[in-house]
Amino acid sequence: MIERQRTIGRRTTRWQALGVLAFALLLVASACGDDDDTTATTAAPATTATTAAPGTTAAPGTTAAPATTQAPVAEGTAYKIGFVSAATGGGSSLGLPERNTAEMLAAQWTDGIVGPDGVHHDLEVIILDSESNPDAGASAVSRLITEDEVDVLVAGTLSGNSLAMAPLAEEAEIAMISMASSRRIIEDADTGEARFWIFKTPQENGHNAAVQTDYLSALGVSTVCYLFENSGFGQDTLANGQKFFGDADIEIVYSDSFERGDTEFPQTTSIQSSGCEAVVVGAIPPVSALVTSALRDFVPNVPIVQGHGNCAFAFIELAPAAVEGVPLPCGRLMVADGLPDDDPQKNLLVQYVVDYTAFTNGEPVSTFGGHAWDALQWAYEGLASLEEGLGLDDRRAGVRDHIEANITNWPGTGGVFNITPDDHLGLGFDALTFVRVENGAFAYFPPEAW
Amino acid sequence: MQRVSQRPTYKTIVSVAAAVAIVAVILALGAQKNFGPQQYGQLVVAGLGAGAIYALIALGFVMVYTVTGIINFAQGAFVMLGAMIAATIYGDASSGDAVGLVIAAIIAILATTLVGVAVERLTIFPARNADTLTLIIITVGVYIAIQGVGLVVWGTSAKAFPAFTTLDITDGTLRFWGIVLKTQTLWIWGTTALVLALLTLFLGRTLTGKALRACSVNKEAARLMGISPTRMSVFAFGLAAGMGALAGIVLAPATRPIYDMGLKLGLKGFVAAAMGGLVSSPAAVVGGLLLGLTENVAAGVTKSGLKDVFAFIVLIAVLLRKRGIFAAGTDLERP
Amino acid sequence: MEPVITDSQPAPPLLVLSDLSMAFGGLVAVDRVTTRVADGQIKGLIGPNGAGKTTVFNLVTGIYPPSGGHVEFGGERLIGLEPHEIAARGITRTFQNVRLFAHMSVLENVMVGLHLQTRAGLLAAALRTRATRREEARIHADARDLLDEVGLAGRAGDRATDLPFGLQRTLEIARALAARPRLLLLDEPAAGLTAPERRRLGSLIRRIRDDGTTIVLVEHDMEFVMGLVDELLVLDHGSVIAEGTPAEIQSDASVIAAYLGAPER
Amino acid sequence: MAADSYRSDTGTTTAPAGNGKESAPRRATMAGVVVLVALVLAIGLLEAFQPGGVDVSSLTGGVITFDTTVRIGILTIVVVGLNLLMGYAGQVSLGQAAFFGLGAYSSAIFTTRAELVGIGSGLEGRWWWPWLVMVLGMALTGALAYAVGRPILRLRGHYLAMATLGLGVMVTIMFRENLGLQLDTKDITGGSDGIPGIPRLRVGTFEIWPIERYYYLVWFLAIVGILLALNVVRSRSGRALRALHSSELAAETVGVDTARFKVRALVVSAMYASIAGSLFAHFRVAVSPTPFDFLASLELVVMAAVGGMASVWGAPFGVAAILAIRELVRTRLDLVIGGAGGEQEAVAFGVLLVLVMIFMPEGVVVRVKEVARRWSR
Repeated sequence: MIERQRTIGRRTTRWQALGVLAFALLLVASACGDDDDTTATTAAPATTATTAAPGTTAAPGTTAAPATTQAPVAEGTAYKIGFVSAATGGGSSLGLPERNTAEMLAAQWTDGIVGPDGVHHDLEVIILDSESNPDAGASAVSRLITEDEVDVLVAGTLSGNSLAMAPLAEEAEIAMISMASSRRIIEDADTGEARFWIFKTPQENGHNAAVQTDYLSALGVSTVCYLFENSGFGQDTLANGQKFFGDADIEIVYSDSFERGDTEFPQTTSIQSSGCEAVVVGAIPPVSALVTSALRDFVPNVPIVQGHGNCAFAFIELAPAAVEGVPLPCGRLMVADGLPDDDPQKNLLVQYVVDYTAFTNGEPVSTFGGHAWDALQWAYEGLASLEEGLGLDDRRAGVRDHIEANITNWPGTGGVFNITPDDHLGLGFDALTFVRVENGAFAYFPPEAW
Repeated sequence: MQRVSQRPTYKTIVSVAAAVAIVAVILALGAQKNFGPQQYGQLVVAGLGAGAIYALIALGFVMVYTVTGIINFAQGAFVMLGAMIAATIYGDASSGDAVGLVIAAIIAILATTLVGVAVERLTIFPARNADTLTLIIITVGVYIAIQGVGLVVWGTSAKAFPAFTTLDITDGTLRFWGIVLKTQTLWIWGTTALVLALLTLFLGRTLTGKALRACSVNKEAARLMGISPTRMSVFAFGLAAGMGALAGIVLAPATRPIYDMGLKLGLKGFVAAAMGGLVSSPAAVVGGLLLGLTENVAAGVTKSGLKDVFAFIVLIAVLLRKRGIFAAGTDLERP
Repeated sequence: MEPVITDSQPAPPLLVLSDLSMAFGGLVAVDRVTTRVADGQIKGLIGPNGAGKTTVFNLVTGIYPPSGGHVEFGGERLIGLEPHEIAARGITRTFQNVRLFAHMSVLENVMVGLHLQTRAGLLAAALRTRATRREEARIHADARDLLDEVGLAGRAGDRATDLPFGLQRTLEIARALAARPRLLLLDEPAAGLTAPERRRLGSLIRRIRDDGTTIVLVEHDMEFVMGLVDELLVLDHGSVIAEGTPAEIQSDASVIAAYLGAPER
Repeated sequence: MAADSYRSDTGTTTAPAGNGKESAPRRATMAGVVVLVALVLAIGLLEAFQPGGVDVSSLTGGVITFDTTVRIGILTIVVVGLNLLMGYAGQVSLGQAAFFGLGAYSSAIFTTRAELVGIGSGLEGRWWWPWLVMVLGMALTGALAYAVGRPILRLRGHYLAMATLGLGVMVTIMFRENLGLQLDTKDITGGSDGIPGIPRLRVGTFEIWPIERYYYLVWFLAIVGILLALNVVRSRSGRALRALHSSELAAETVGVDTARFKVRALVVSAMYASIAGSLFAHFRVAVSPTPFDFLASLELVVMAAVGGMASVWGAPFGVAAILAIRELVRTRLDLVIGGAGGEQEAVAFGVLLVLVMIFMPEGVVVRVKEVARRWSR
């Protein structure tokens, strides 16, 4: 990330002093944590990657960035990408990999962008935290739009946050690419019209439910129980499950939620007494692993189908025995190595896994970081398409137009995207594929094997 | 203005009627879901399992509150620290190393105790003359800071921690009459009972324990008797932090520990302590069990998403009725 | 012992306690106390520590509901009323350990005492209507007058808790008086006062009575009480052991045995 | 609880009120109001015209954005109400964000899905409807506060804190759980994702947006709120509240119906929170449960405490201080601490909070007043 060079007013120096004081205390506090780390035998804490200045530890990006490093003809306006994810708070297990990805790409893009006219532009990625709070998130987006005057926004980890950010982007007429899953972010819920300025990259719960429906039909079940995490994501998986399962005459006879942090799952007693033939779960780790474990204990004979929120290694790591054999829809990112060589996504997926693990010193890849990667690449390509000499408003509009018109047949981590004016996601159901946990790893689980 | 009731028999009748009504509602709701005795048994067992965790955390709240009069919102952070430090030291959760587990647990408890002492010295002691609300806000700040440190050190991913019985992530289960019981729950129950017993012995029999109690009754009198309330405050914080860490460690196999686990657990522990009237350890344990039971039975027969609503309804009912299960109106302004 | 009514006219008593009892758990603090207080009287309530004197005040002012018996004030039964309702009927009091409104000024303390003399609602106050402003000005003036009367006018702006202890007691009386009570209950008003302060207090109490307010006071200081009251009620262990004029009490054998005989403090 | 933090700001400690100078505090108040109004106008004009490229953001080194000044205004309204309840009446509320949320959700529901709750959808297009809903929301929230207030406010100190905390959590759960209904039968609150598409406020065809216009609306209401609160504090009701804070018993015995006044304080504070919530809903044009949860309630208490609870003027200062610290650590921490990322923000915020409470336990305003008094001597 390019360091921000804004001059600091005299006022801020006093705050800085206070901040230094605060940091002194922080050091005292974190010293305890460090002591414990030294006695640790195996675990590799992520501190190095997150506290070190990005760019120094970064593995240089080689293939991923489409920038060509020619000698620049002239120096043009500096470009800015505004990035907001839920690095802290309830959505941090999604938002932190996203932020890591943004830092990684920012480090890869230090050379800037050369436009079609050969003019070179500096590129800055401004990364802010939404704290998983819609108010803080909207405020961050507003800051990026009005104070930092960014050209394009990649913002929103959680659907609720994205929904609060989107109106700001629309009013300011700037493209915003969300990393959250709800369809409502990109479409007007009543009319079904695409929202002009808003795009998103993650596969949807609709895709997830469609793929699950195929699998459940193949199993020949007609009644299922549905458990979902009590979050916007979980609630949306249920809503889609109801829609898609119903179309295939699969009835949800019992549904209930659970919460992140739950240790006991009284829902299993209702599953026992409801007599359903399979359980579908819509959640993300860590609780999704725990609920799988509980289901194994309490209703061992009912097959479990998990959802696409679990495409992260944490899902397996936290309950390896329980999740063994559990099938779930996933993007291809989690099974990159196992894909056939002619798969259009394979190369970039493998490269992303390598880059990400190197940049974060060995953190496992998750599908969420991939969503950020796709979104940032769109932003980058949009900026790269601009001619020099445009005003801010034109640049913003130019990026939007480019994304809408040119992201076709575009392989990303989430699938092969085909964005149209009516569909600001552009993924088909085939973006998700079925995988299964085998020997403690995700394995491709094609329909033939069902 | 709270008045002393004159008709205990009337109150008893109302309580019994309410209890009967609640049981009837539970049975009616359960009947809609075809619940049999097995299901109810399962809900109760699971409820007592979750409740024992709340109870263990509640004991930390009670310890600090009785001695210093502070509701220590940082208690949840101690729980998190205990679990995370132990998990980090132990490392690979499936290594099956019992000695390593004990060592990891001891180091985690000691480290967290030190953090508790440091918190008292650095934040509570300098503000010891401030009013209660200020002190509470300080503990909120401490919670936020410690959780932040947890985020910096451990990131957002959850840790795996071995169950004590199997020394593996996968816990053993016991089955009787169709009811499933995780073996870790036995550890949690055992630990809660043990901590309660040790605490009672400690407070009742040892000199330091008596000094702690003296502080809680009357600071001035304690000072006159040569007991330093500030020393006791440090002691209470350290002890509460250690107890919190222990709670975190025994529940770690049941919940995969994560940097922000403390908020919810702390809140629940606090509610449990509040149900018990904040000043009595046995009452806090009863409060915890009651809370867990309420949550699980309510979630079982209705929607899980509403379980906290029922938990807080019980809390408010308990507060309004008696201000704690055993305690009389300790906050009543006396003329 | 029959109460002696100082006036020859058989005026109806202002306050009547009938078989008033209060038990805390197993402890009987007040045991079937029956007495009457005539209009315009100063009545003393004495007895050793723990005799239940303050509890009687608490029962009369509605802080505790009694476990038995009743209180009649001006012909109306008070049991079941909230303390503020009892205050509105004309009984106010002071406390053994002074309970001023800390962090409010002396003047404001008295203005709270004038609460019952004012009507302004919340909305009217928020909007500062003309009526509110007029009312504020009026009670401001009234409070000042009252402070003048008790000799605190010079300290109206001071914080109540900054006053010396004696003046705090005076202020508490002024606050209680501001509600214009028919009956004023004073709980050990002379405790902790210096001799000159006691003298001033005595004359203040008489002046209040002369202005038409009946007074019941709990007091330990025999000298102070004997010179002040018209009538005395002696409690011991929650029960009435004697009642009569100071002269009668001083010669009462049971009182001497239970109370005066025992060295105080 | 908090009894010691109580300080009167009615001038009793600062003004020589002994000699018939009762108008002195009033004059100080008017001066305060004039200063605040001038400040608000100046900031608004600065943002509108940006003379020489200077705006709010550049003036504060990029820490405070104009968006933040609007949020300060909205939260100021909540905290003014909270100060009346906590600072003056002495009744702790750890669930105030729930009332804030009730206002926001009332506005969101009635302006976007009125037909779901049985009100003709024809109203939704009318410009005056959202304004009416604001008032309706206040009435609803106030009524709820009244209903819960009677039993709850019998509790004191920590017990009251716990009960209000519980109520707050329950209300937030109700938002998330669609008021206990199944989402697919009738989607009223939108679950965890909440309700998007809330309209901007309008007067006739004049839209109160862009943000500069909204800023003036918010601060106009905030100042009105402060003025009303100042009037209340200095009235019979205000004195009754402060009296019962000191001693409920003594207040009762001079005829103050303490139960009633406590409930009133709660209702008033809830109504303040509600109107602020409505403003929040029309500002963010989307609501979801998170900004109204337990942490939000806690943050409101922190804002009240940092500003100084027993001081109406503490509200804007407390809110501004906390939001400024948040924004500072969010955007500038990397300059203070090289390479710091989002995770350190939380630590820094926690530590700063502790430092503020240790060194300024009575709140910034009281502290500043004291310092000013010392200097003026």
